[in-house]
Amino acid sequence: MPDFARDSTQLINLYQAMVLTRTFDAKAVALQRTGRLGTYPSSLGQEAVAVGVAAAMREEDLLLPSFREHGAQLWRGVTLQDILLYWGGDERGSASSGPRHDFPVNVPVGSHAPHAVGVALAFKLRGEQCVAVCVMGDGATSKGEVAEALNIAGVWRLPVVFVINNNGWAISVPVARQTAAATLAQKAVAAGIPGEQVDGNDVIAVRAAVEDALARARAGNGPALIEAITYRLSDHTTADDASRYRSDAEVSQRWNEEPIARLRRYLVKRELWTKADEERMLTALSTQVDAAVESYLATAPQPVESIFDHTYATLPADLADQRAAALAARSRR
Amino acid sequence: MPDFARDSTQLINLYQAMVLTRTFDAKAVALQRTGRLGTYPSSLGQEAVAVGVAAAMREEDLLLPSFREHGAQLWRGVTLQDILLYWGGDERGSASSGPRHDFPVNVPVGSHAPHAVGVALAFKLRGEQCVAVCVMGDGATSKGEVAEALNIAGVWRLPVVFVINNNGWAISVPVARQTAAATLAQKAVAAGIPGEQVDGNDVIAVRAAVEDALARARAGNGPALIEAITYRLSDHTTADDASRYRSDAEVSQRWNEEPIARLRRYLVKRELWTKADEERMLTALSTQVDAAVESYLATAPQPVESIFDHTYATLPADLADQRAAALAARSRR
Amino acid sequence: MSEITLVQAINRALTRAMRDDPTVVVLGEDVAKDGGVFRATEGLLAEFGEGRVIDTPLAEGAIAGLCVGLAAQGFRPVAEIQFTGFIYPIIDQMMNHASRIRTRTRGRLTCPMVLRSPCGGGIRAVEHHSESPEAIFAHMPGLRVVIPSSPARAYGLLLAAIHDPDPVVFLEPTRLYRAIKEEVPDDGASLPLDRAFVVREGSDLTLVTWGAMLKETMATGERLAAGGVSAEVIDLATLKPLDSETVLRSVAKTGRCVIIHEAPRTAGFGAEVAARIAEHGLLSLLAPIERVAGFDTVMPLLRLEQHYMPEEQRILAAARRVLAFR
Amino acid sequence: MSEITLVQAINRALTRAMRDDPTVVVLGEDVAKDGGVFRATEGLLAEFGEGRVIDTPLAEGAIAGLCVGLAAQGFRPVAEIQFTGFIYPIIDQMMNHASRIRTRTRGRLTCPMVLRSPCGGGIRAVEHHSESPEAIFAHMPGLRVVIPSSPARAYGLLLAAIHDPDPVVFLEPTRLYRAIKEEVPDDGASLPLDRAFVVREGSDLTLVTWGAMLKETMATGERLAAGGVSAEVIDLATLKPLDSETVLRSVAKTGRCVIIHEAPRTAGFGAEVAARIAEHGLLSLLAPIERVAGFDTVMPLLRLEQHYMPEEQRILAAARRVLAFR
Ligand SMILES: Cc1ncc(C[n+]2csc(CCOP(=O)(O)OP(=O)(O)O)c2C)c(N)n1
Ligand SMILES: Cc1ncc(C[n+]2csc(CCOP(=O)(O)OP(=O)(O)O)c2C)c(N)n1
Ligand SMILES: [Mg+2]
Ligand SMILES: [Mg+2]
Repeated sequence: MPDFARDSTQLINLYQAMVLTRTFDAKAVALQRTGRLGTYPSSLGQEAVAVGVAAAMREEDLLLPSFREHGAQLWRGVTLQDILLYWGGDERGSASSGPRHDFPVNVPVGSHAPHAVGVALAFKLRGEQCVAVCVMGDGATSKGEVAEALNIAGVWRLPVVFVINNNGWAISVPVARQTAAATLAQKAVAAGIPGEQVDGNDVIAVRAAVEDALARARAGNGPALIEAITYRLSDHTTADDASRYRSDAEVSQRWNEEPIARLRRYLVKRELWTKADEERMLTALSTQVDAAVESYLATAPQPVESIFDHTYATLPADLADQRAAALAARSRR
Repeated sequence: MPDFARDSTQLINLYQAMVLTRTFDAKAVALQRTGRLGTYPSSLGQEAVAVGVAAAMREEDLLLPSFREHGAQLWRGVTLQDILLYWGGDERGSASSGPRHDFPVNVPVGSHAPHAVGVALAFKLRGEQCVAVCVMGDGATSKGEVAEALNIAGVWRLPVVFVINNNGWAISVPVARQTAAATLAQKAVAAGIPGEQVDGNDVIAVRAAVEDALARARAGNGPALIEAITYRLSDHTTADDASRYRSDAEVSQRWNEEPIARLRRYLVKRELWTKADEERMLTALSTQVDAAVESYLATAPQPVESIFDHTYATLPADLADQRAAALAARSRR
Repeated sequence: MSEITLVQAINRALTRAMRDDPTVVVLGEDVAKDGGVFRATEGLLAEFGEGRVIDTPLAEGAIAGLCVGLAAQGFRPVAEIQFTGFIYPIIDQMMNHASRIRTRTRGRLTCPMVLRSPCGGGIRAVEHHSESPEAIFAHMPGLRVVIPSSPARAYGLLLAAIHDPDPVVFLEPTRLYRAIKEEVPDDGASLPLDRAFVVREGSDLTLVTWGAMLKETMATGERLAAGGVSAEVIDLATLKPLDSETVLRSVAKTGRCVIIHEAPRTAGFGAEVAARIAEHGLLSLLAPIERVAGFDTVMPLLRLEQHYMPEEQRILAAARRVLAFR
Repeated sequence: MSEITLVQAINRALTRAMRDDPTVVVLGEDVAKDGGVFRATEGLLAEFGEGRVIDTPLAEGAIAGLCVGLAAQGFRPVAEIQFTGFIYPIIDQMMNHASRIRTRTRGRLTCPMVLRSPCGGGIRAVEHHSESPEAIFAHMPGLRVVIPSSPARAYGLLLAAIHDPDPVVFLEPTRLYRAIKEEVPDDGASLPLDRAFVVREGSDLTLVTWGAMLKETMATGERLAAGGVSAEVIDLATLKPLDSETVLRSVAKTGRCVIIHEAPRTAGFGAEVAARIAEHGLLSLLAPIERVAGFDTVMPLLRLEQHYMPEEQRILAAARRVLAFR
């Protein structure tokens, strides 16, 4: 058992972070259903991956999340409001509240893997003891740029850890139709780097595996690939209807393995957590999330000209003309 | 020992095909040096890969060569003239003389791997007992689309065999700087397909390995990856000067392992081949190559309007205007 | 016969093509069991089976590349790229292979493939889901580029694209997928791939557009009509090859032209239309050409996207400037 | 001080930038030990070592992608894509990431990277080695696109590109690599990234071009001068952002314009230049604009490539038509 798992405060922190993630996800889905948020990808059932990864990282490490790591972003200090802003269609959600060096949510599947290689190269060139952590889905392992990134990370022995959130599905495509590889961890073999599987519904196991990989990378021993096996209990996003392509029976079955109840059972069994604790926590989290929603909904919109504000460091002449025209049109209205 | 290797005629055929390839390569390089051919990639030292692969294939199988498989193209019936035409800058070199279904030379490294997947899917959908054979270099294994292609071939169990001509170098980059993978054969592991290494300087071994893989694929048992280990004895192309990045000592050392002398020693030892045979063959091949060169040099140029002839099945109106203008300009001159 | 939407028309054309020609196969991410994220391929798996309706792994570059192999073998693959934000990895295959294998082999191998992709903004989608990359494809020799903007044109043009012996990039404006309904007889009749459509006749001003912007452009035409101005509206529909004749004929009549598109202005396809007029229709022009286009900025996230896409106001203002010019 | 070629000027600018700024790193296929297939990076490894001059594995998409990561971390990567025929895999990274990470993060992360690539035909190269993809990049918001056509401009513009806080695609015409020599003082002075160059003053006709075609265009200018016609020649050099002012000022003076480029005509960057004139310079025009461009065909193999690239004859004929127009 890793040291941190002997520390009840740490276990409770992990637990609460997972529950916060789930509470937030549920709220976000509700906001989308009522037209107050854009399409949203819930991380229901996969909280242990996001939280476990983030908990293993240091502040100065760098996270490159895909679109389903709300739990990791939250752990690293991104505010609930910012996450809502982003999924609500406002660029300011990616502006600042987390570590300033972390990458924003990455939507084009797998395309952040080479970014992680570049970040890790920067760490190595500067001799910094930092690691880039890139999280992606099982579907991402089919993308060529992911293979390219793994390969380059390997040959340059870069401080980067790739974590695959294997939630069983890429929208409607199950892993068995995504690849003939028996495991996704073995994708690492092609790059000559270590690959391992971990139970992605066990936040302790995830954190421990990522900590080990980070320590190796930090010590100059190169990259690693970790496949965290979990399950997508929700639809792919709020725009998806998973009942079209998978059975309820499968999903119900997987509910038995979900990470939050599992850690709660463990905490309760070890007498670290009571019903009263649970209720207190749920109330607190719900208050926290509601407050965030309120401040999200109250956020003043970006002005139209903000479309232009960050296209270049300084606005080129012809773009300044377009900006002026947009402003003029707006004031005419 | 495979059956074909007990048959002296077959061994001699393989031998002669390799020598023809080398004779042709030398002539092509000479033509380039004297301005009568474009940049040319010699296959010096790697003849066993191209010839071994082609010899393992059936006519109805489909070859997707990279730019260094002259020996395979020749074996499959592409004429010397056509190869010269192509490298001399005339599209007609890819028009017809080989099997009509084979793919033309592929220059963008690795981009033909997905074509092979599509071809193999066509074979499978039609229930044909044919196999697509895609040959690429060691450098190609770093390209994402190759990983994508291997993966798809694996999950769909397609009749396709990927052969890596591992000649040690991708221009100036040695394999050790290309990947941390201990072998290129293990690139197959990521795709869940069989991968194996073979001595690429042993034409018998190459042919046998490819024959086995083809037989498996033909029987519906899916794809395979074969890494044939050989060495690029020449410069990368006539535009390259390999002495800038690798030592003469390394190259001299590798000359000891080259495939032609090796098979000749074997044939001589088994008393299947004499000095007189060798002389007769060299004279015949040299005559054959010279004749091809003559007919290549005598080929009437394509007219300017041929630039337009195959852009679409039928020329769109605006392109017809451009063609007319080009013709007019030409007749004015 | 009932009226159907654009996405239903796509589905109908796919079904028809697959029934008529056993070499037509449909493939892409989530096209089979899920029926496509916009349901364009719904029902195909049930009717045609796994051999002809194929869910692929998540690899756009390879999807395009394997179509080249399938097509060279005599199949007519119709692949879906889920959103145009993920279409960029196919450019290499389209440019270096699909569009030139015919030329490279002097016609020995050909590439009758269709690459469908939903395009454009306006549906409050996630980041990278609202792109308009038509100009990139229109620059590639050997390709055809088609964008339908009505159910009937979607049906007829998609059938034509599938029947065409050369590769076609077929972009479907998501904003129109369910915006309009019309009757679309399933008669298997295809529309020409080299003809623009005059969708509103007029004599005072030519409005040239394609794709989703047809909606705002038609609205502008109506608005102008209310003010007594007769605007001709052209839906280019087939960008490559471009039917410049129809555009030039209209401008010869009206002398005034506004070009409207959603993609970024600079080096957008509107530039090509303007250039053709400046080359071949200059003498007819009574006023400078105007382009009303997306800004040369990144497509904003959903809160501001409606300000990025040319609004009716912007089109109208441009039209009025061009009309007022003496 | 001796005269140097364009490729030597590139090398000199790289050396200078690396000496002045330790965050500049050079990477790409064969750039280190081999010094680049055109020798643009020769000598850099010896001077700056393996940490700053890096041979990459063969993976163009990842090369661009890792530059995004390096640049976000404060480095200034200068990557080489060996030939433009292999540049297409980077489009995804340039469009979805490099050009928009500043926008996406409201300026928190930026992308000061340069992507160099030799471009164009005319050197009897192998298939896929002679492409001119500038229009594709010029359509991408958030990018800069630069093409130098003289040693001095190559030096000054490359330095500017490296200093620029945003991503730059820097295309180098191979046909000019060793065609011209001039004195290029190694003064570390950069040239503006938003100014076109009037390389020949004239009053009767404006010839607008960029890259390798400047050679034939200047020759045409001389030829016309011999016949008493005074042609102004503009080297755009920075295509994005485009300095339309310089073009419009010239056309206002001459009233006649021919645009010359090597890339395929349709949706090429010449269309944008023509469109800007049709929008903002229409009244100055005394004759239709003409574009002289590569055909809308695949770039042929080397035997016919000289017929694909606009020959002086074709430019001259267009110039004469435009001049004769009344
Ligand atoms: C390159 C790319 N292609 C397609 C999509 C559309 N899409 C969004 S998520 C997704 C499936 C991703 O599956 P996986 O990688 O397993 O991540 P998960 O959604 O399961 O977290 C697809 C196809 C995309 N975002 N990017
Ligand atoms: C995609 C791509 N990038 C770069 C090049 C330029 N190039 C031509 S061959 C080559 C090296 C190829 O190495 P390898 O795959 O080992 O094949 P080999 O030349 O050794 O036969 C490179 C970089 C190319 N042709 N295609
Ligand atoms: Mg998944
Ligand atoms: Mg090699």
